[in-house]
Amino acid sequence: GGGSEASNEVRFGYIGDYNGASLLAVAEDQKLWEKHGLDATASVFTNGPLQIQALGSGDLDFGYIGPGAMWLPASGQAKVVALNTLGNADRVIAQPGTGSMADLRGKTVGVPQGTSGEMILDLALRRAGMTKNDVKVVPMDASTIVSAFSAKRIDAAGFWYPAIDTIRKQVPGLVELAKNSDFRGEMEFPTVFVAGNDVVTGQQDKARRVLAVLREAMQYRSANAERTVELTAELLEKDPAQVRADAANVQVLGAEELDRLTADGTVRNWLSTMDSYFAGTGQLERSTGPENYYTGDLFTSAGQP
Amino acid sequence: MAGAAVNPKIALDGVTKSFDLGRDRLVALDDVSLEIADNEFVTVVGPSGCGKSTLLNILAGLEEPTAGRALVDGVPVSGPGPDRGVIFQQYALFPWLTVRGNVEFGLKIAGVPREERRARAEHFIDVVGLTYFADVLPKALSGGMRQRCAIARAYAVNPAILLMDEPFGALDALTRVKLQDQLLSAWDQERRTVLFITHDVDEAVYLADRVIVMASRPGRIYDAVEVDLPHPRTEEVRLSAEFTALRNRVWNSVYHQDNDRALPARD
Amino acid sequence: MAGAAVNPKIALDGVTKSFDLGRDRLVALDDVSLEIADNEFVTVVGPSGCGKSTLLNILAGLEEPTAGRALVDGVPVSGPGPDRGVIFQQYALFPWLTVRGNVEFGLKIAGVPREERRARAEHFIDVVGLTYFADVLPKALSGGMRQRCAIARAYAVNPAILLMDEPFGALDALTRVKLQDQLLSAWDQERRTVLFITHDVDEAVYLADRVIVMASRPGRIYDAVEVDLPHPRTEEVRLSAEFTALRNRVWNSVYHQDNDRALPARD
Amino acid sequence: MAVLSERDAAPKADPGPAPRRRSAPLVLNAASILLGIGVWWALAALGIKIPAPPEVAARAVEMAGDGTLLDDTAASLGRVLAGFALGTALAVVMGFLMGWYGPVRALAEPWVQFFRTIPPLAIIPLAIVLMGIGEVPKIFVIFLAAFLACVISTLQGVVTVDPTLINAARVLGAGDATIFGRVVVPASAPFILVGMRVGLGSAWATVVAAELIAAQEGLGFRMQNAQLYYDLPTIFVSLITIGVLGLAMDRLLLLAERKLTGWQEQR
Amino acid sequence: MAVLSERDAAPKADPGPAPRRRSAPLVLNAASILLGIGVWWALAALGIKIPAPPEVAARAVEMAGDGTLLDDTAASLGRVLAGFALGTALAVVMGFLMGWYGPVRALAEPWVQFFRTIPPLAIIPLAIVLMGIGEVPKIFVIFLAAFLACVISTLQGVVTVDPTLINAARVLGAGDATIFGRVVVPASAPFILVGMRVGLGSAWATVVAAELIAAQEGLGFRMQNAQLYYDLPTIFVSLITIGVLGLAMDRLLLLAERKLTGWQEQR
Ligand SMILES: Nc1ncnc2c1ncn2[C@@H]1O[C@H](COP(=O)(O)OP(=O)(O)OP(=O)(O)O)[C@@H](O)[C@H]1O
Ligand SMILES: Nc1ncnc2c1ncn2[C@@H]1O[C@H](COP(=O)(O)OP(=O)(O)OP(=O)(O)O)[C@@H](O)[C@H]1O
Ligand SMILES: [Mg+2]
Ligand SMILES: [Mg+2]
Repeated sequence: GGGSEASNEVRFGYIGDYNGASLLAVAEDQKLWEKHGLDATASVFTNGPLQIQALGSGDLDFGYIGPGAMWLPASGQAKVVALNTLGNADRVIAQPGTGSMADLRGKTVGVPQGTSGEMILDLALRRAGMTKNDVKVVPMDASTIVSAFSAKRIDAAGFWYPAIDTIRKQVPGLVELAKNSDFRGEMEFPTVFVAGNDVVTGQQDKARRVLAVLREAMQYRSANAERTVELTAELLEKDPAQVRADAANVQVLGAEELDRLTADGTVRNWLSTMDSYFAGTGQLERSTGPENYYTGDLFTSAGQP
Repeated sequence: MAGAAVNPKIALDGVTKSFDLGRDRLVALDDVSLEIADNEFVTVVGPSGCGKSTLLNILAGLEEPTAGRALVDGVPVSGPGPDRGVIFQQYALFPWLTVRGNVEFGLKIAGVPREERRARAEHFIDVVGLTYFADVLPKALSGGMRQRCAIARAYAVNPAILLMDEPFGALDALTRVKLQDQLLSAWDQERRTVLFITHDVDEAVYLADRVIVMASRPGRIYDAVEVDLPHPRTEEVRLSAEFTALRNRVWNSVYHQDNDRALPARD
Repeated sequence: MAGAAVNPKIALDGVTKSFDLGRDRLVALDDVSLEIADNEFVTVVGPSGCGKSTLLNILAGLEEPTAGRALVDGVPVSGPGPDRGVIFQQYALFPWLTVRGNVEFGLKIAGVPREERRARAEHFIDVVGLTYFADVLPKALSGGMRQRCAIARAYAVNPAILLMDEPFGALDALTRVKLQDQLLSAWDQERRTVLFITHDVDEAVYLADRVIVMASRPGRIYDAVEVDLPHPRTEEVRLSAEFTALRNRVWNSVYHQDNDRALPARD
Repeated sequence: MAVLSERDAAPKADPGPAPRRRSAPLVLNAASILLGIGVWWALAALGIKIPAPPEVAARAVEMAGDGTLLDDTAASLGRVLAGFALGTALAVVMGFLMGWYGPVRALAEPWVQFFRTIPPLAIIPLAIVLMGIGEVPKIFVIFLAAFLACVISTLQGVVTVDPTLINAARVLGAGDATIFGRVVVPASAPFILVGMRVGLGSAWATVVAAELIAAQEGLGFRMQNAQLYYDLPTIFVSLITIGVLGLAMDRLLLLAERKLTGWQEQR
Repeated sequence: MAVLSERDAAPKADPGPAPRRRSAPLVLNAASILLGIGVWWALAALGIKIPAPPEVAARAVEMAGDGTLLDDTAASLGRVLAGFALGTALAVVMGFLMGWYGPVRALAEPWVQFFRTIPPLAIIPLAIVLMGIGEVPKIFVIFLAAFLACVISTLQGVVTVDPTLINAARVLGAGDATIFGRVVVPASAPFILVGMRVGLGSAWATVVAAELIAAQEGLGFRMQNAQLYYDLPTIFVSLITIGVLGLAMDRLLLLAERKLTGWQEQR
């Protein structure tokens, strides 16, 4: 792969859901790439770590990851060039009749390891004064959680929407014991755009133009929520209702808002909270520090003519 | 020991067998009828490809006639059984069993107890002269030794009917004579019914009560020669004038069919 | 056409071959020396398992002697080659090729052009009487027909040396006589060197310039009988007193070995 | 010079009809598939959370209508065909080299068996590093799966070829290349076909993993993508399409098998 | 009554030594493995992001020291052994039933080939619904992989058994069960062993998927777990352990093969 400083080509990776695809759908529709003299090709991926790998091997320039993969840029494997949304889709769910987190003591709890589902479970347990040792945690694949919970093979799970909707069809009485918004201020679940390390250092101008595209798309997304859902559904070839439900569990961020949050250090706080969380799980041995992997200034400067 | 017994042990009744050759159908046996009495020793000679093996396979229950019936003890043949021992033209030894294993195979199935099985196998391995090779796999045997192993295997189960397809074809003259005599003396004592295919006219006459001469195009019975030589057959019988006369009679029967066949055009 | 030619076409020089039987080693050939002149027709007879096929395989280059050397045209045999045509005891037809395909196989390898290949295959298929079955797979052939197909395959490549392992063993008397005569007349015209294994003493004498009698335990050459019958061999020769004398001479040679062998104790 | 030309000429042809092809297997195939769909429907009805057949059918119609299904199928089929063709072709050649040349086998076999135990998912990171995220690594992963599934079978096929057939080819003048093409490949066709069938299954089973590598379309990609929204009907449509395509290609292989191994005597 | 008892008795035994076993393959095996490690080291040194051998070795020592490696190995080995044993055993029986009874084949074959194309990952949700999250579904997934990989091969083996061997058993009185145990299984041993080797590979390759089902330990679990942390040395240790165990079990199968198919004439 390697960089293409001179050219205007941008290779963008994303995941096929509202978080991952909405800005690209807008940029496409509003011809923002052309406007900034860029020629973008977007490739869809099914997870974040694969994109980080493709960034590392030079096969991608930019990508999109969710909160569960944030430790990868934190360990220096890529740069976070922009925040995108704050996730609001994660839940701790339990079988009907469960009253509180404390009721889960000794019960079987399924969790897809290394995802935001595991993060919310950890937070909820900690808030209830428990640890993972107080329940029987079984690591599982996301699709197996759906089957296992629906078949009542597990008592609870750290999981997310829209997959929970599927389970609810089978287990209408399932209860939600915790959700992201319960931990506002304590911890956020940001989804972000990432870039290869040498893209940020070696191709600053191109990076700035890409960020300009994202900023304008953010503006449009904040202003035209419903239209964005439609555009996203079109790009993903999905039912708009599905995407709308997905979007309902997301708090979108605007460009100016982000500039502000970056300037006042909020973003850095969010990121270092995550760093320490990942340090606690053992995923992150040593963080390079948000100031080294989050290029907030570049994002802000991309908004200035 | 006439050809048409009242209660034949084996009977073929208008048996026809044809094979699909793609292009057209080949009639391997055309309306063959034959009766073999209990304890009769019948040999079959005939040109290569005239249907001898096919006839034997039908009696063994390994092939079904296209038309007609094959009867054993008056009952239609519906499949193979240990009452009819078969020695195949291609030996068909089990390559993963030693000579002993092959010979014991049928006895094991029959549930013969270990001791007796051993002894019986030993005996027949001895009869065919493979004692030294009892624990050797077929791949280490010569052609003639394989054939002898197949003979011992068939003898061991002591079947009421023996169907033998050129059983001595791969044996040298001396071994052959010895096994002929052994077969005859066993047959004298145990009174089996034997159908024996051979290419050796001398052998056919020497062993038989009756020699069936087959012809091909289509496969059919061309002639049947009663052999009223005395028993037991000895070297003396083999040198007798009667033997020579019968032998020539059979030879002519084979030659003759050829003569009346030199005429038709090639296809 | 004496046994010890000055420049023998084929020479075995103190060839020993032993096989590993697990328990112990079996000496299949023990210090066998033999010279065959160019254009000589040698037949080999001997009891089953005496090492005839092993000897042939060594000449064909398919087995290596444990000791001693095999030479063809004075050059040590290092592997098989199309100069030495082989007819195997077990036929070894390619089951996925038709009769024609089998016969053409060697010609294709030799790069014979299509037209000529066709014609030559056709000819030899005709010689062995399989014209009607030219397009049939081996599985649809009778035992004797398979053997004839193998004969045609070996003839077709027209090798300078023919190594034949009981090539007519599965054929009826008449077919056999015809193929014997055909082989002799081809040999007369084309002067091939032939090594021919058979169990039929009459056949051995009828065809040969020299009959090699082998003995077993261990496999070795027991006797060699020069056959100075006139050529071409005819039915008349077969009925001559000289023929009978030679035939008996060979017979006795086989019988005799057996007699001096009845003595040793069994193992 | 047709020594035996009239021997088997023009056997009487039988005008009777050839036996009809049995259509029973197809009927049973269909019955079996219907039964399977019935079980699926019952499972869905019993409250196991899988979509029922009509729901999946509706989604399939929808996906066929907007062209997704066709595009996905074309994309995956192309990858599978390329990977499968390359993988099995290399497997046949490697199988021959490994079976024929001891050192090649000694060098290659540990790695073949080592990589067989490694799930394709684990290969993907390395494939990306070495080959990027285009079509090449996708086809490579499928190729590897097909190759590894097929090579052991062809190796065994080569090792199991009857050595007398190889000898027969060698005495007709065949070199290693000819023996490979004209003897080993046809003789081990049953093994090669097992290898291809197993390889075909592996190739399809791996397409899902392969399309993790930044695929933009394809049945495996669609399946994973649908997992994001837990869109079970779409997952089922993709799975079933994969299964049906795999089945169809398998039937083609079976047809090829019937052509290629028809020479075998089978039950 | 030893007609020929002295015939082949006590061939002269050769006191010469049996040929030594060649140790060349083992040396080459080792060389090949060293070469592979060399390539790996070179790749790592060339800057491809994989850990170098010493790093992995250090991690292995660490994991061996704290007992993780042993526990993981024991857990995975148990699952693989159980799944593999059940899968191949059923495959042999099903292969026989499918090869022997046409309707069984017609009913089962579409599903076998259908499920072969479906990746094990897709089976897991259903396995959980039906079998929970204990050991049963894990073993089931492995069982299914081994079964599907093995059954086609044994089916082909059964179909390919030389029918004359089956006929030979039938005329000796064998019923279907005996034929299965004493003829079909040994005769198709080469195919069964291919099936088992392929099945073994599949079983190990599937252990990673199987241990997605709520495993608490096991090599596959450890690998996935390490993937979350991008802990490449641990991933490599798990992968290599899987590969080495697979290889060791494969060698055992090869030993078994040598015992079971030693009767074959092989190159
Ligand atoms: N399975 C088969 N398919 C087609 N044709 C066959 C089959 N088996 C035998 N035939 C044909 O039937 C005829 C008779 O065959 P059969 O084996 O009975 O001959 P045979 O008399 O035993 O000959 P031989 O003395 O050469 O063994 C032959 O022409 C042969 O080609
Ligand atoms: N591959 C082998 N392994 C072990 N022993 C063998 C092998 N091949 C042949 N023998 C033995 O060598 C001896 C000679 O065998 P060979 O096939 O040469 O005999 P033959 O003279 O051709 O006999 P026949 O007339 O029965 O064909 C036999 O005792 C046989 O058991
Ligand atoms: Mg026959
Ligand atoms: Mg021989």
